[in-house]
Amino acid sequence: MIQNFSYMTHQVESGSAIVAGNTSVFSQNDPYGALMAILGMGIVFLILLLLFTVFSTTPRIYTPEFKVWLNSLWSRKKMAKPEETLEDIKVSKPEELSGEVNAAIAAAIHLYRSELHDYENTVLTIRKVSRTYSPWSSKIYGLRNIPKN
Amino acid sequence: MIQNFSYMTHQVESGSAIVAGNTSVFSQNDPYGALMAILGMGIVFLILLLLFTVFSTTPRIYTPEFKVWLNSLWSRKKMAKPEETLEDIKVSKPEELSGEVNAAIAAAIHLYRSELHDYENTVLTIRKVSRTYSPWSSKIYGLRNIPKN
Amino acid sequence: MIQNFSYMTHQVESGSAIVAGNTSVFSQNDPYGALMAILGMGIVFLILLLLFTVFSTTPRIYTPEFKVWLNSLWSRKKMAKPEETLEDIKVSKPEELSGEVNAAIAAAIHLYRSELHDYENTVLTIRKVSRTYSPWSSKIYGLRNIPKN
Amino acid sequence: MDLGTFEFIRQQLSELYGYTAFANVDWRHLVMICVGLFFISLAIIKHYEPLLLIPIGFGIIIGNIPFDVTADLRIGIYEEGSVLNMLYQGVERGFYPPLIFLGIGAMTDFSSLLSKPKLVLLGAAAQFGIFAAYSSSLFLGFTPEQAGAIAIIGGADGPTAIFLSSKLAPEFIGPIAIAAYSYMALVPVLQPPVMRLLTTKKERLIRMKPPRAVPKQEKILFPIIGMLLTTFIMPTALPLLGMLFFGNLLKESGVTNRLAETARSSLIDIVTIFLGLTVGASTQGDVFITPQSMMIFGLGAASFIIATFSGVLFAKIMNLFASEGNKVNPLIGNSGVSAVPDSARVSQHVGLEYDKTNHLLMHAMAANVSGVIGSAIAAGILLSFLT
Amino acid sequence: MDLGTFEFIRQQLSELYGYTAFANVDWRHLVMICVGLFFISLAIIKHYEPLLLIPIGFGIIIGNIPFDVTADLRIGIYEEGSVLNMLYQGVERGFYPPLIFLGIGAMTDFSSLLSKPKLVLLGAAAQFGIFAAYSSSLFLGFTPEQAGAIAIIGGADGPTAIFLSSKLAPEFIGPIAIAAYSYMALVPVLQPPVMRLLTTKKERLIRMKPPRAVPKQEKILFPIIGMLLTTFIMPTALPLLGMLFFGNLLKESGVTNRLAETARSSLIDIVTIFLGLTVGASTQGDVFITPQSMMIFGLGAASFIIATFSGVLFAKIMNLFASEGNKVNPLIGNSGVSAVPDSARVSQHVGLEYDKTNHLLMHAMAANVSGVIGSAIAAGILLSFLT
Amino acid sequence: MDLGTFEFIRQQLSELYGYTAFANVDWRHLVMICVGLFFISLAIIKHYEPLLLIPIGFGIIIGNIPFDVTADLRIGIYEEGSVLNMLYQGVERGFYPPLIFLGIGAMTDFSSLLSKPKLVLLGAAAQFGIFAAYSSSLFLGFTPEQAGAIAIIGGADGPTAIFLSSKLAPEFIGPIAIAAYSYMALVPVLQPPVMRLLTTKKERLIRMKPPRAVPKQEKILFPIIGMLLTTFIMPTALPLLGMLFFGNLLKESGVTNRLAETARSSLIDIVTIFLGLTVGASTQGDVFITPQSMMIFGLGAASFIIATFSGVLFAKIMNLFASEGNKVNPLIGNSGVSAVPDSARVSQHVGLEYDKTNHLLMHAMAANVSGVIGSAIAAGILLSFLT
Ligand code: NA
Ligand code: NA
Ligand code: NA
Repeated sequence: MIQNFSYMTHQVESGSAIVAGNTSVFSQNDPYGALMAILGMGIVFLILLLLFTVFSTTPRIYTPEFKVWLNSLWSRKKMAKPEETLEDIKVSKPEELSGEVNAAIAAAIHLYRSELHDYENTVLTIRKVSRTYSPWSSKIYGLRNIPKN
Repeated sequence: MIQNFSYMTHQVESGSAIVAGNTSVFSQNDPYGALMAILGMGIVFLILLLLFTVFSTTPRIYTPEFKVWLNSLWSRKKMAKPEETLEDIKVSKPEELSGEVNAAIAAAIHLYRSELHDYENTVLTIRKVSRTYSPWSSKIYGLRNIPKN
Repeated sequence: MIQNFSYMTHQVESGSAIVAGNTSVFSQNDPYGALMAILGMGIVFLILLLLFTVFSTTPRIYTPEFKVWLNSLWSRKKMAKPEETLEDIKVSKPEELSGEVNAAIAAAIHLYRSELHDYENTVLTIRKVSRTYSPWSSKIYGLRNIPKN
Repeated sequence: MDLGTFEFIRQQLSELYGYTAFANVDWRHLVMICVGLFFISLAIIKHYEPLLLIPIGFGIIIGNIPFDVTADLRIGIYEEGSVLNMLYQGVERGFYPPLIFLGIGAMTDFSSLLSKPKLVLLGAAAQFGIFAAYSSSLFLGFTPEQAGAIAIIGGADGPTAIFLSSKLAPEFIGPIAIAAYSYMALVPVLQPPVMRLLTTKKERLIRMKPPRAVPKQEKILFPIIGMLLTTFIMPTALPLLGMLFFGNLLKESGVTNRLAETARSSLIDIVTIFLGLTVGASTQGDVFITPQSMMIFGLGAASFIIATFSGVLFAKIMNLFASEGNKVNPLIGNSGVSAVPDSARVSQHVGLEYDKTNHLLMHAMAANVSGVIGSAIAAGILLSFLT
Repeated sequence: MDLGTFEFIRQQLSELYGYTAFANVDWRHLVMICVGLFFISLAIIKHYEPLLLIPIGFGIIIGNIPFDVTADLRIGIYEEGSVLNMLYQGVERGFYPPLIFLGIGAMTDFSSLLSKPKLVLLGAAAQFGIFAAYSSSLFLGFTPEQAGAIAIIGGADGPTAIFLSSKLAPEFIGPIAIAAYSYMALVPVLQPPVMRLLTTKKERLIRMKPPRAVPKQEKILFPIIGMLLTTFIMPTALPLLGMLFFGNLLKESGVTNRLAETARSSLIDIVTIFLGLTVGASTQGDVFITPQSMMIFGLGAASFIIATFSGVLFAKIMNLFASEGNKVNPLIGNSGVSAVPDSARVSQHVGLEYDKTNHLLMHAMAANVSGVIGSAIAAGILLSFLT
Repeated sequence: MDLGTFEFIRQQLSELYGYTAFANVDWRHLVMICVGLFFISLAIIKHYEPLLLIPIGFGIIIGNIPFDVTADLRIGIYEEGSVLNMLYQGVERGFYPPLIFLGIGAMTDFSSLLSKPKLVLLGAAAQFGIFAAYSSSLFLGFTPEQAGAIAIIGGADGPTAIFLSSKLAPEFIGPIAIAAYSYMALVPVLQPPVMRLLTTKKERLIRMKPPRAVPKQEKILFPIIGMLLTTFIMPTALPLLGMLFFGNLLKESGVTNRLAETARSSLIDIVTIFLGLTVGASTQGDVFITPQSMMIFGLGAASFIIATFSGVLFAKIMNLFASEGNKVNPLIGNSGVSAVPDSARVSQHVGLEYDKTNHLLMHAMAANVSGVIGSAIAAGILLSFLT
């Protein structure tokens, strides 16, 4: 059953020297792909283990004290951002409790919607208003939308 | 008045052999375009007559019985789609009656709008809400929007 | 300190003859860029002064009488556009008065928003409606959206 | 060389003047700029096809700002390396039109046609304008390929005209595109006289049965069957009709709304902006104002009027064979040309003039969308015969 | 030559017939058209990945309308100058996949992963399917490059598969892409039996702790650190992962919402339409229906099932080392493949079958988004080893 | 060759290591990655121009992931066939900037300028920074073309700078673009000190008359007349100003809202993403960190500050000739540079510091949009003189 389809390679472009070089090493030394499997899985695990390590330690750095310190640092730099602290406080408290319940509701809504979504149309509430002309009004819009230039 | 502008063809690319070949046949044998007109109109009518035939027979296949059968077939395959049958029932009944009236209303609205549409702005009702943070809430959004991967 | 980096020009394409020609004239005759500054600023000012001239005279042309005449001209051509005259009348009256106040409000809103805008989400009010089927209803939509072809 | 400062300034200013429009202007640039301004005015004041006429009109102005074509400034649409030239590739290589058709498919509701399939024949009849223009173009001395490209103006379909002329007669893309779009914009002016001329008062009052409701399943089947049927017979219609039906399936499948939405908004808008702008800019006065262009405009107008004629006449012929309740109001015959939805609107408007309660819009739309298919098929036929 | 009129008509008609599909059709075209219809039906009736299957399915139909390939009509996807060929460049030159990843990054919320980082390992385990398929492909006689391109089907990631095969084995882009997308669509069919086979009743009832709330700062740091960490070790993953993390930063930074919104709507939609259509159309029957294609489909299915196996098994292995309250429900192991969010939905559905109050969705999403990263890394590894 | 298994593994691992960033890293990569991180922090924490700094910052990171440039992996922005290289074409060939200008035109309201046309002169005065930088660059040994490209940084306009340097000095696109965008982001830091230095307390309290209402007709005429006027004199400004005025006509015509909407949302967003990413990635450390780059940054900063100077001073000069009620508050002079709307916001902020009820925003916007036009004209002049 072992045959070779490389004759089909009718449109491979460029870099073929390198391809051939390295590949022939592989075909002769790893005919069953075992080494590729070991090396490959090793590297995948290595990288994702690193990700795991980094992101399982970051939350430990983000202690409430650290967060307060960081926020104070930021607020000094910026003009004033009370929302941020508020949000963080909200975040660091009640989610453990309601998570399970939220999950249930969320999943239910999700499933319900995904089953229905093509029998309904999503309609934006559109309101027609007559143009109240002012040289100022349009400008704010203009300003707020300029992404930069 | 018969002159020839083909000397202007300054940038025609590729396939010129075929073009020349076939075209010269046409210029010598169909100098007035009459055959082109006959063949052309014939084919256009042929294709659109076929379309007409197919789509004037399909509704005859879609008898109420056939529809019910088809729906039952589908509902078995899918989990449950009561909306579909409902919709179809709605569809198969009252439209003949109200069509005329609807048409009048529709057309009136259409004309009214098309005359006015540049003196008004379409404004989307936009509501600012403060972010109620939850690790769950955003996810549903994320899930529902992933188009694939 | 005067050295020359032109050897770095490793990828300048095309038109190099012209570039070289004109440029060498410049490097020999305008080694300090003074002439470039004078000519350049002169042309910038010339063009923008022209813009200034044109657009400080146009409003004088747009006298109320001219506007009424122009509108009457247009209205005859088109079916009937009462909104336009209305709008223009609105425009030509009360803006001088309320401009200052509007500006204050506008600026305040603008600044308020620009400071807040990443702590809030803009949420469109979306309403799900069940499809009321009609061969007419969808058509209007279709019609109004066809940009042409 | 080292010059005196004043001599140098004088020389620079003179060279600069050589770059300005004033040194390069020509009456043809000014004529074309006026044409551009006229298109923009038509769009803003008369509301004729603004989505086309504004980009084309402004494109004409951009394309006719006179500049020194010998200075390799890479500004002009025909200079390689300029932005306009890059955007023009989509016109020259013919890939904007299929993208436009994708968007049209995603916004067109074919149920008017599905509910009265016999009206599809009006979309066939109106294509006669194309073949009449082909004959006339041959008579005026154009080659068959050029004649084919010019003839398609009678299809009243801008993207189709650009697509076909990019294949058959790229030297005439500019005038053909401008002619096609101009006449599409002039539908409300050109068609009503022809319609009134050919119809009797009694005919104009004919009331047609309201269309039946079309079930979702039929609307899904239409793009698939339509695709197979048309392209099996005429594969050269594939680039246009394949995209049209693909867009329509995205719309009707009910499960790919976000793709259909993008195809009929951002995608078609972006292509429309680029296509309009570069078609306009391709009319650089010095290469555009020629006797051939004038003939093309004349042939286009004739072709357009003949198309309206044959549509209305064919509706009257259909009535000869129809039973009493099934007559077709010939005022929808003009809608067989593929200027969607303008010609359908003309049917509705003219119909209402004679009977304030007789709404022809939906019936006209059936003929109108058939016209889109019919003109794309006609383009395929010309492509097959002439390549 | 001058022919008689009838002879001329006969000749033209015969030439025209030679252009039609009827003169060029072949059983393989018909088979592929049926496959296209089947894909469309799956999407509409069964709701399997419609955003992929509708464009691919209709693309298959478009690509298999038979035409005269010798006539230089510039219709076919492999003919230079055709619209399909222009749109196909994005597949052939591999720039659609990174743009898709940009959009995915802009719509993916990684906080499920951040809240339970250990689930990231499930995304690693499931990549074993890839390397198993590599071995099998070698065994069946494919070259190592071809084997690598085929193996990536097991990553369950359409764009990654297209990207890798465009680099390693462009001759197989068509079958590999079709296989990858088909199996992604069949996730709800292929995975549940494997999941039930490998798990005990008790395991299926394991409840996992709800995830913690992830502060905004961590979500912003993730794309930056993730980017540096993965691409420093495996720079060949840069085109895919660079774009994924870039998109995610646009989303999470909180100050570039309009860019993130465009990336995850218009931009990804346009690319999805073009990619699906041309991948479908690349299956022109005569070059597509070959023994190799069939083998590729077989290998793809095997690879996919092995990936599910190893994901579920690895979850069970993790439980051997986990304390009581920290066990992982092995029903989320299948989500290590990168079919987002389909395999996560399968975990949730199967989980609910056994306990109506046990919602696995969020935990499964953590494994699922890790799978996206894992399969892109695996693609980088194959690219490094095989070029 | 046939190797022992362990020797083979060792060899593969060593080759793999040779591919990683660790084997190819260089201090310049790390410096640039820190610069990228700094840009991202500025955007997120300080909110400076996030729509630019996030893409550019992440682009810098992507462009400085070290990889083996000899291995033909097609990853780097300067390697043909890589995704980054394909996206970079829009920068290198200069077609992103005109598309950005199209979008800006479609979102800019010129009525502030139309209501007080004399403020247009502030937009002229601020361009002096450009010509001062040209002199300085010549003095530091750059060629006139390079000097022209560097000088445009003083125009405070990213797209204009990229466009001009792609034409005059493509070897410096990277540093020029980075400098231009950095200083635009630093407008709130760089300008206020100069403004305070040059103005007296009394001047800062000057109140300006509220602008008059501008009728729709004038707003429609502006892009048309503006277009003809500017490009007739300076045709080389056509690619930028043509697009700017085209976008503005789409906005103001009132009949092409959908095209304007797309131009100022999807289209400009897509181009912004690609432009920012590739400009950032073009800063590959080994080709970017050079003495010339450092000089360019220095010249850019100087040019920027001089521009602010000349804008404010010119406002004071205008006041010498203005009657009492018509004085200009010199705090809007800084807005003559074309960083829209940042410098106008700076005027408003600084103005409010001295009088809480004196809103300068609208007046500053007039100068600001004139600056956009002014800097595009200056670019046209440099292009005319130096090619
Ligand atoms: Na058409
Ligand atoms: Na994936
Ligand atoms: Na600017």
